[in-house]
Amino acid sequence: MTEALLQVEELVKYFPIRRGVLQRTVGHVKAVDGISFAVNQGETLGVVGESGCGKSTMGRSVLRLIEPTKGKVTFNGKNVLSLNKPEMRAMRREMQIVFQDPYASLNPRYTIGQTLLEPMKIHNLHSPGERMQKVHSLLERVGLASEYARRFPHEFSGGQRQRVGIARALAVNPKLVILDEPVAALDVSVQSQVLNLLEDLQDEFHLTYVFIAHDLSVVRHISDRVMVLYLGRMAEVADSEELFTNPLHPYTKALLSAIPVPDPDAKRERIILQGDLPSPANPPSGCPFHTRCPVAVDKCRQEVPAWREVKSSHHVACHLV
Amino acid sequence: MADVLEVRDLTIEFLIEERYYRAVQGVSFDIGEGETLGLVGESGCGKSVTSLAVMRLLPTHTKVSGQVKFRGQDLLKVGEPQMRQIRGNEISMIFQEPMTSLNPVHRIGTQISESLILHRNVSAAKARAQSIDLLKLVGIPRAEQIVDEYPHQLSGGMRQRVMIAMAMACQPSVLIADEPTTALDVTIQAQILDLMRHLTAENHMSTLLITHDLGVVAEMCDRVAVMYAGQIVEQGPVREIFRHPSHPYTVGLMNCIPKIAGERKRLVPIEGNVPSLQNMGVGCRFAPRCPKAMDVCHEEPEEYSVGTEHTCRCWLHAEAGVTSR
Amino acid sequence: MSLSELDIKPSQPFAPTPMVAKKQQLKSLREFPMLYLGGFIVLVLIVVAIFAPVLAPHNPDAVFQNGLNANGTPIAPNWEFPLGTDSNGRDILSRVIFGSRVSLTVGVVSTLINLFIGVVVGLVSGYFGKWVDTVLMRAVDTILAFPFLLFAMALVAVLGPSLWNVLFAIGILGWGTMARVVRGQVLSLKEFDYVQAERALGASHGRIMFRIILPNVIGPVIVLATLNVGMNMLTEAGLSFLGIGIQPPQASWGNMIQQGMNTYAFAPWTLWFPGLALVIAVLGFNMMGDGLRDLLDPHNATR
Amino acid sequence: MYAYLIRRISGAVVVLLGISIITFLLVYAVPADPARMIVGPKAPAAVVAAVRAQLGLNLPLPVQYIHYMDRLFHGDLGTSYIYSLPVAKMILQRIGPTAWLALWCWVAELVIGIPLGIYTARHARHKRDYIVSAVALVGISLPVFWLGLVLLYWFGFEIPILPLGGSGGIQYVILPAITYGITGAAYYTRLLKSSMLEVMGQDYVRTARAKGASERRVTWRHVVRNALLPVVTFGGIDIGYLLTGVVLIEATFNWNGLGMLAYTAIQNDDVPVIMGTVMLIAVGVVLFTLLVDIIYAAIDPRIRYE
Repeated sequence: MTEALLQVEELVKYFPIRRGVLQRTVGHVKAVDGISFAVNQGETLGVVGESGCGKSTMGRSVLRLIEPTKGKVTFNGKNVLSLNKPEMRAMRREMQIVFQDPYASLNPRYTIGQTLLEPMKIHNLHSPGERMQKVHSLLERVGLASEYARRFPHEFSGGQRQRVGIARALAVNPKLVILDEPVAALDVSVQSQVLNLLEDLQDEFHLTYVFIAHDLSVVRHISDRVMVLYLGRMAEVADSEELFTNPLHPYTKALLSAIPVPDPDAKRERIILQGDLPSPANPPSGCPFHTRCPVAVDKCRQEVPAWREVKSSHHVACHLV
Repeated sequence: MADVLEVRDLTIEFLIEERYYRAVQGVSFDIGEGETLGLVGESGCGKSVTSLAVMRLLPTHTKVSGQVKFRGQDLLKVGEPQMRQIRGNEISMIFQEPMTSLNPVHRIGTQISESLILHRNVSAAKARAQSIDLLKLVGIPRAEQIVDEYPHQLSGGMRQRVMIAMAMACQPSVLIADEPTTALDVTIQAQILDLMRHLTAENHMSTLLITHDLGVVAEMCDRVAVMYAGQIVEQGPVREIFRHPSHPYTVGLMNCIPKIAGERKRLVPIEGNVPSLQNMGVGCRFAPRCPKAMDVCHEEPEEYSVGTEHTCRCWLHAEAGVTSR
Repeated sequence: MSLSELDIKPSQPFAPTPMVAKKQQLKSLREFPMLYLGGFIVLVLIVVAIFAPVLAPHNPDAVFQNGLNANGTPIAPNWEFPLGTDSNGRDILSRVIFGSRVSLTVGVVSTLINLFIGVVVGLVSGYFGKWVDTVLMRAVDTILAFPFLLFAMALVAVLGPSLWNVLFAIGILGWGTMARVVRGQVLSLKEFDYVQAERALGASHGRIMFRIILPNVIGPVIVLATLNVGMNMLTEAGLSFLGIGIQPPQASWGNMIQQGMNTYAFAPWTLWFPGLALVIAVLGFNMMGDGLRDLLDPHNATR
Repeated sequence: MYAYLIRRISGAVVVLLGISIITFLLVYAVPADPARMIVGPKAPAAVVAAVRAQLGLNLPLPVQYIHYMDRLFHGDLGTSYIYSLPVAKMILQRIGPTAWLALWCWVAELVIGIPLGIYTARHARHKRDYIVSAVALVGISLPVFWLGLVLLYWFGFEIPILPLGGSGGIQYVILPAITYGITGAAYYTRLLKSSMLEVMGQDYVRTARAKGASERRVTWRHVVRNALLPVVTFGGIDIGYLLTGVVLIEATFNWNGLGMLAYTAIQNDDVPVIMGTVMLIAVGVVLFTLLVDIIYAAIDPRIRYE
């Protein structure tokens, strides 16, 4: 196994809650509360969880789009969080992001060409003469006609815009791409096109992906390994096949059983969790999942479960496993 | 099984920049007593518009033609006061966005009571008591307190329960649910779907469930109608559709969704994009994206029978003969 | 001045409708009659102001021997003095024509000052947030809490009444609304993923603020600025009406109305015409601003 | 909610401090020397110097500011150079008439503006809407002093049914109130219209219709109720604006109020009076904004239960 391209250790992001007269900090939204993982070169790590689990915050903290509260992010041997501004700017060539909303992620005043030239201008890549050629080849690579460079985002469908968003991320030849719900806003027929494109690009450019999504089927499809988050903490990490066939954490089990399956004859045991997701501003004591867990015992309310490797490369945080 | 709702040849045209565009064309379906019909399709296929047309909630300047028969009475022909007696009373509706579908300045109880006061002519006190019962019915804890709270104090899942309580208030015979779980998390979706399944079964309600999720259809529906670009392209009992999808679009849809179990395969996408309202083209609307397109597809196909109660709008099945509808 | 703020809701960024898409629609006079009518009035106003010496039949400051009746009252409109004369026996038409120069100069230049301060403060405040935002917004609250007209009066009184001081006073005091609107727009824009994408690419703050955010707030800013011109024209006229703005004999519509106040009982035209000129000019800018807003409103595009 | 209110109040205090500093500095912006103004132009330099010392004008600026604030808290706004009267007393006499006038001006705005706003919103994109909107635009473009004079000409002079200006009871209020109402109502009309149109597009309005509520019920119970929230905010801003603009109304109708007091003071370089009135009006604006925040908190449950 090669050395990890991205190594995240004990990443924490608390958003202060300010109240009262002087806007004193009275508490924290614990969006990300101690997440550690490593992604190897060429691998896809899927990150799943429901709203409020911190998956998006985590993605943006790794890139320092949000400044993390604590933790260590090592990329290609460099400590990302200790880089100064110019170093960080240079580092951004290596790590890119694709956003969820294809309507909000492109500047409406820029043509597609301008949007794609922007990364090259910022990092002073290629000679100005070559840049346009690069734009055309990027467009063609993501399945768009090169004459689209002169058009504006509003002339395109969601799927096409998402292709442009992907092209923008690739314009700087990154090693790592964080995909933040890249297909969630797309229709199913278009979603599959984009998923296939992402797979092809990964093979061609040896990309490493962190794929953030709430849709488990999509994550299963694209990921080599999957990490399940709940309220800013890790619940379970395992190889994709292992996680989906042999989930250990009660939350993972419930999550898997809750997905409606497109087969009217599928006979499944369904675990319906009671109650709502607790607020990350006031997470439960002990195991964060104990309030909804069907098998919780006293210990779960008091003690935070340790993060353990129960099988080879299958980690879980649960007292009962 | 008597049909509670019969929709015939429903056509809806929107006014955009001084021209009318057809958002829905020739849509026909029936929903029997206690039956759940799933209307599936991608965004812009006209499924939500269809449901709003049944409720007559489309904006003015929209042309609606065809028939929407509720227990034999054509809703497109009744007067507005009469229609108001039907809305929320005989036919009620829940929407996709629980966060914005409740009025932020009125208490939960007031909003549920509104239907009761409008249709059952009950006193405010009685309406409040019934609202509490309804909140309990949809599984809301602390109903006595929640009834006096405001929407922003509740989570999305709770708000959707309130919406369901509101829809159930007058024990309607038809429930229209427009993407009721799309905005919710998976585990909350499971709760809401479970609740809806129980309530409709217990009250013997007919349901029109609009969704883009084939998984939800498979779990909830008795029959399915697949919509593409304003038309129903395939319709039939849920098992038939999943076992023997006939329309290339339905087949395409089933192949392009990643599976949660079984072997991982490369997805087979449907190429191209959903046509926009302004350029629908002629003939079969799916033809430009269809892997099996033929010359004849330049002409408009009709709905052909491909099995028991199973119809398909595709030239591939033309030899089976036009359905009686 | 905070009134016009409500014309623009900061919660709704105008961003998603690019100007380019609109260019093809500019043809439709029927769809935006306000814009065209207002634009026409503004154009006429500019032409009148520039060519005032050519267009005016008389010297605006000349006191005519035959400009007063025998009993010393102003002369009613006639062929020689189309809009009559004032209490000094000067030609009202010529004075109205020359008055346009004052109104237009003060209206436009003071708005440019408002615009400059307001955009910079709003942009910096919204983009950097935190304590920068708190400090700047308290300053904006303070300036908006001040009785604008009284303060402008005091300032002009201190500096001495002249065209440039009036213009300066209005310009330096009236930027609060602009700053708030720009800040609101920036706050919502900066959460847009395309701004985040720019950060992810490693763009500098300056590049993001001026090349990405600024062009996207320009729409509402133009609308507000247009409406602001009309407002500032009204303020100038108000100051001149109170005798604190433009000083006679220089003609300003405001000081002409003040003069008319003393003569309207027997010579009402001395009141009508400068007032009408002012109303039409302000209306022109307001119509143009309204029209521009409709043009840039995303709701209109998707309708 | 208390935290929200305390935050608002503390914000207001900061603004008030800012206001006091700026008004304080105003003295130094005015070229007139206070000591010279008091003793008169002919007094010898030694007397002027003595008065300067007596007034504390030789002290460093921050110290003077502290003294100024101290006097302010004791209700001492200084003495008018011209009338040699306490400014506080002069202002106190004028507050009543100005408040009376401002109240009616505001009522006129609401009475004209709000019904028209509801009307245009309900008939949006119809001919009736266009006509009202056009009239509203003209209203906004009217200079208040000119309209006032025009109305005076017609209803005080040509058809003499109302007094030709001056301050006093209700008959004196009618014309100024109508004048202000016409020029200001349009803002309420436009705001309420756009706010109502926005609310009409909200999902919860569709929910109300789906419940079988009539158009009238939808409008009043669901739309107007929500659409009025921004109008309340504007009402507060507008009262501030009214207090500022009152000088023009007072000058036009020869109404003996605060505005006229400030106006004459500015013409006479009577700095303590200018400071006093500007200060008072600014405080009034801040207090009304605060009042609106409180009202807003009371009517919007999203803030009430924060």
